[in-house]
Amino acid sequence: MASVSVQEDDFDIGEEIQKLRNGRTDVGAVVTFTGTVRDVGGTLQSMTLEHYPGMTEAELERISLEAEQRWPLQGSRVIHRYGTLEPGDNIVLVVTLSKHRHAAFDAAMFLMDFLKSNAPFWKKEQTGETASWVDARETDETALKRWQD
Amino acid sequence: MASVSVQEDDFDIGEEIQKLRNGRTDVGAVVTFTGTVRDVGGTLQSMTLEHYPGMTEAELERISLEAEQRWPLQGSRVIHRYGTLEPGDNIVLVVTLSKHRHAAFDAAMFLMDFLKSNAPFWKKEQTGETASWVDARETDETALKRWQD
Amino acid sequence: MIIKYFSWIREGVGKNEEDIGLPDGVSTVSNLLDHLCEKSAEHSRVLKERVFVRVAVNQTHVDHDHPVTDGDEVAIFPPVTGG
Amino acid sequence: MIIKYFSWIREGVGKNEEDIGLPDGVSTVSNLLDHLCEKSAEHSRVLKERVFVRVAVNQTHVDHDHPVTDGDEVAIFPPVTGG
Repeated sequence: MASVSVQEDDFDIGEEIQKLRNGRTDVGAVVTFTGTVRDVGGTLQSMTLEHYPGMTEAELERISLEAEQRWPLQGSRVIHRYGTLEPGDNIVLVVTLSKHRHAAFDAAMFLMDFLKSNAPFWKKEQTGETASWVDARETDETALKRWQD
Repeated sequence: MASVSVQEDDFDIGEEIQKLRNGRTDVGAVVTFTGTVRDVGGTLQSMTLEHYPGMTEAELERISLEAEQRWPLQGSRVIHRYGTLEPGDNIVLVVTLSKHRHAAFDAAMFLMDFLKSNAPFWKKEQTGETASWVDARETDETALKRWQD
Repeated sequence: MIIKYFSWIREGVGKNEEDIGLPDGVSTVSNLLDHLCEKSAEHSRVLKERVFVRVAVNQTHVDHDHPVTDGDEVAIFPPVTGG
Repeated sequence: MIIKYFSWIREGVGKNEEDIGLPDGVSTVSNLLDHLCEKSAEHSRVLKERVFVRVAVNQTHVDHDHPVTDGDEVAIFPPVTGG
């Protein structure tokens, strides 16, 4: 049921939900998370995502299977883009299906927390003449800890 | 920024996200929750949602404003349908926008927990010859308690 | 005051709403529910188990000790099940 | 063994990957990082602060005390920042 893609192309959220549901009528809750390129200061030109082909897919699959073992999901989907993106562009999509909303929400948060700390992606921001690698956030490591009980 | 609708018509998730974002490039996280008519036993023919016109909109607005006071949201949208729906049909949509994923997730969960216990909707299920009102779930009351600290 | 009924309480009472004057001695939701239970067997059947009865006064959820006054819109319904 | 570099570690080392034989005395990730630091000033500059150095062996995240053997695919990179 877990399905992951690492791709340069954009995705369509409605289409991804529809493919994942696939006409099923026993689903009660659909949660999506979309991460987008955020330009806080109004100076970001582009963001380039580098990744580790092979390991990226393996990590996303491992995390998805872990989520499906922890929660009664009826399906999950993870799409992560790489390459050069512009402010407002989609970066990542997580979709979870479950009978109940709490399982769908928790699994989507878990997927994002693990993806943020374990999926081998690195962001480089281009601002004016300057290109700089984005620093890892300690809060992402903290976010992981709540799943370790 | 809070926007609520109570309507018979279906909604399009992608379109609602796009309208809410409205071309902004400072959004980092988009969370959606969609609740759908669930036919667990394969016997449900339809579900009819009754509501309290006037109070429904007022409650959804009150809950949305409360969410926007609690979390740094860049927008929120709640759509709840009424009338007769079939298995697999959309019932409710919640969309939250924020710079950070935890705010977007928490606000969407809060909106759903409060909506489930406070928005004046009642579901009646039609199964074969029998129509019966859905019982309130105690877990929904429990879910509310975690926001009271 | 306008009394509105919803869901199986509406079906049990057999009407969507009724317009009544504020009865003597009624100053709270609880008093009002007692009064309504005396109106008919249908009212009594769906309103006597107070644990299943939720009330909104002027479109705001209230407890059963909330005051009611003439001119209020009082809605009576079972626990909500939307979402 | 194949060593792959990513992000600013890749830029600092100046290459995407290099193929080296398992050096004498190297049996753990930590040994390997020590060895690489001796290869060039470029390697040393980006690898010496171990707190910023993450490693995967055969595409799995590992600690610095994890064993390495010839034939392993070892990837060296800073903390990840996807999502």
